Amino acid sequence: MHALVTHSPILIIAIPLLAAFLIPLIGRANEKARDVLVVAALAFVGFLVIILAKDIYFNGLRVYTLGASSSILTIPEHYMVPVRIILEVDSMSTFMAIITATVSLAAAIYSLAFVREETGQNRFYTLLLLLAAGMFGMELTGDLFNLFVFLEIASIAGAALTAFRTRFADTAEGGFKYIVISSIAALMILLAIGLFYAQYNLINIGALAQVMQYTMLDKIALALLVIAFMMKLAGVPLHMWCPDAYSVAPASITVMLVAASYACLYALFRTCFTLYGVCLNLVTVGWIVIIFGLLSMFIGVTMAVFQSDIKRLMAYHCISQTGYMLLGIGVGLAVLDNPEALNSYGIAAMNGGIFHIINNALYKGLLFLTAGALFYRTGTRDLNKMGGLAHKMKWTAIFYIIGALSISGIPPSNGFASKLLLYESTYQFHPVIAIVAMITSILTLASFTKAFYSAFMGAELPEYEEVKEVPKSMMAGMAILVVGIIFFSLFPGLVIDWLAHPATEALINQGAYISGIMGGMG
Amino acid sequence: MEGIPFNIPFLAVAAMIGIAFYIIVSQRNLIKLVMGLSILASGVNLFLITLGYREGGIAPVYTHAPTERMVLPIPQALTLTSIVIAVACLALMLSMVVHIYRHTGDIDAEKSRQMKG
Amino acid sequence: MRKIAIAVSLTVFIAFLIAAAFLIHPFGSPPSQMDDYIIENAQRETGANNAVTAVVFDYRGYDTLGEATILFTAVVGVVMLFRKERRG
Amino acid sequence: MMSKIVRTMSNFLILVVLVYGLYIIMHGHSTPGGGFQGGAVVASGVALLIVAFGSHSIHENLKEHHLSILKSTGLLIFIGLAFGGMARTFFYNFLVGSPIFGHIPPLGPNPGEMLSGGVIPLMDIGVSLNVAGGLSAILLVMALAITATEVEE
Repeated sequence: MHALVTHSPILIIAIPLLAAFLIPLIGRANEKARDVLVVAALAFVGFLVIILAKDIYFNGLRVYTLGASSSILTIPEHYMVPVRIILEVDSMSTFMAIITATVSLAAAIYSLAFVREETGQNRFYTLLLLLAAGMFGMELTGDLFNLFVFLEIASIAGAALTAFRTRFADTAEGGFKYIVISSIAALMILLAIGLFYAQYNLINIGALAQVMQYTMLDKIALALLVIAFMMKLAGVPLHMWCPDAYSVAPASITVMLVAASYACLYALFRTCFTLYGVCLNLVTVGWIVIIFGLLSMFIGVTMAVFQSDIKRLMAYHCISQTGYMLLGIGVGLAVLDNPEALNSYGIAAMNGGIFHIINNALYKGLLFLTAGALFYRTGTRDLNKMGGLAHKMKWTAIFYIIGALSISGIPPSNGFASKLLLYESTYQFHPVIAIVAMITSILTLASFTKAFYSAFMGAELPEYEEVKEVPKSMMAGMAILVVGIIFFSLFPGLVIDWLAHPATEALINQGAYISGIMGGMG
Repeated sequence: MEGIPFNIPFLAVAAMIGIAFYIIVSQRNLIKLVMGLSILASGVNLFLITLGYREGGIAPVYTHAPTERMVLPIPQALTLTSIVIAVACLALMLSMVVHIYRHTGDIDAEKSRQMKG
Repeated sequence: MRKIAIAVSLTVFIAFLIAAAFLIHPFGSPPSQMDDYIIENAQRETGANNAVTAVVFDYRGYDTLGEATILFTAVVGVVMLFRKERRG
Repeated sequence: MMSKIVRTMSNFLILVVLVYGLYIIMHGHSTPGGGFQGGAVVASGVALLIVAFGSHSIHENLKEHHLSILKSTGLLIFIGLAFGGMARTFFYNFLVGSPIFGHIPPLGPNPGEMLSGGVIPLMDIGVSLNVAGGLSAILLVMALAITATEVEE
């Protein structure tokens, strides 16, 4: 057990990779065995994530030096800088890994029925596992170049999966946009890594944070990193690819792409808080993040109101919900060097923002999966062509209602818990922010109510006479996320204490991250 | 580089990346867009490899090495990785362009809806 | 309007790139604390004469696994895109 | 398909290309080169064949799933070697000092030895299988795509 915990950071990444390499061999022989392998690998990874998270909650952060004679030997003996690649896992990383594990397990189970009629399933599952491995790799690594490599794995797998159903005209377009944006973002990150390497001859995040001078070159690198991650997570001026890619991807993949964009959000937080930390001009950078957040929130939701394609509508909501997270974190960043403000509302804002990530991954994932269920039975994404489906697809309708209530922040739901935290804390920082956030929330409710009426209510259409409930495995995929939402709605305090708050502490505590790598010298 | 007032190799990198970004934002032809991305990747690779150069150094291989002064090995490894990544991206992008062409009969970004890189 | 915005941001971006080219260390004399360790110890620790290969497969072997995986991903993706799809 | 001269010459040249590729793969740890470079050279041999004989006649003998097995096997060798060091850490070079490839050459400039480098030469082989199979698959599939032929599952 102890050895399992010690090696769990790398096993979480290596097991999906190993399974992905095995699938082309196993899938040719036996399709059942392949399905079992996919689900078993992801379930085992989920188990590892939980024991790792538990260990880190009680014992503090963990390092894993790859290829060294001992996993805690971050720096070679008699030397002063790390040479090997180091995985560094703290509560923020495990928080993100929990999201990825849940979402990919739900997506894999949902896919079992969802893509059963398609060809190329072996490759579909290979890429799904690689996408999951890419996200885990991004979240657990402590090395900038390694972050870039795993970002590319996630991007390429995501783009290929977006274009999975090649018979439709617009899938290749969506995938092309996704890969172009991802490549530009990745190359900008690589350029920033080069700038760091030129000055400090280091690529390790903790070691770089220790010697960070915040020179002109560092500022250019910061701008490159922030723009690149904003591109990947579809912050507003750079969001045009997002609805196109999300709407054409198979529903289970859209859910994974949402999780992948949160992995980039995590990378952005890591950059701002851990890599630069207090040497930034905090107020300026904080306000830039807040303004990005406000723009994303407002423009995302206003665009969503006019959509008639159900997945495009949800994609725009995705942009708008990302705004809330940026908001919470931006407020925290702006007051990072002001202990009084940080304690009175900064930490609360960050808790809200981080709690919102996991809430959003759950309910946004659920909503995309219900949209996929509608598409699976009706063959269309156009809301105007649907109607009266509530009787035929009872469970899907119930799941949709749960997701919609949660995303709009109606009181007992988990969405309400995180939004309330955000409203209260951002109001103390600047009232306008809280007001915009509330307006966005109301518009979200309006838009989802409209979508509900056009899809599920109204007269039953003759062409959907034959429609029935979706297969069991799709129901099971959605049920995993529903259970998560209900649990989070019932015990929001517990989730904040056990997940969100430790993650916030981990982000704020730059010194702990540095000394995890550099030992006593941090 | 005594005698040269500024870093010509790094300026070449800046020029390559600038040209690449110009191509990416100005061209409508998808193949040209992909070419722009390829130039961008080459520019970044050139940047990484120039970072590791040490005046008068040889390749860091000890087999039959004449001197002890070697250039830095890590940027070469990083460049190798990023070249392979660029190739992989290129292959996938081109196959998507082929699909777009099959469906729309055109590789112009303006004509196939609102394509923008 | 949009063209002007693009032109301005492109100009600013290139200006920063050129500024970076002047600010960076002189070509040919990089800082080298991490690389010196590898040049000195690669032979002893890995037994490989080629320090670059030692970095690729030993010190940063995990990156190489990622890189091989990326190639694998792209190939699987390309082959998947050109597969035979059942119509209808 | 190209003329008879080209086909005859490429039948001969493919051997040279393959031998050169194998040389680069097997000497990656002591001279410049390695799995990626050697794999790319081998894949260029496949490109030569595709150009000379046409993609269809190559596809009759070299199916996509052969290449798929090749690249999966290569990656499994690679990740298996990485798992092999798991007694200490993932990617620990567990063969240094052992009888297999474990010889450590004299420090400083030396003529180079074949059986040195620990897991590095073996990893080179794994990666080269992946790269050769992968790049050949891309070339073959894209060459077939030009003639609008789709790949069987």
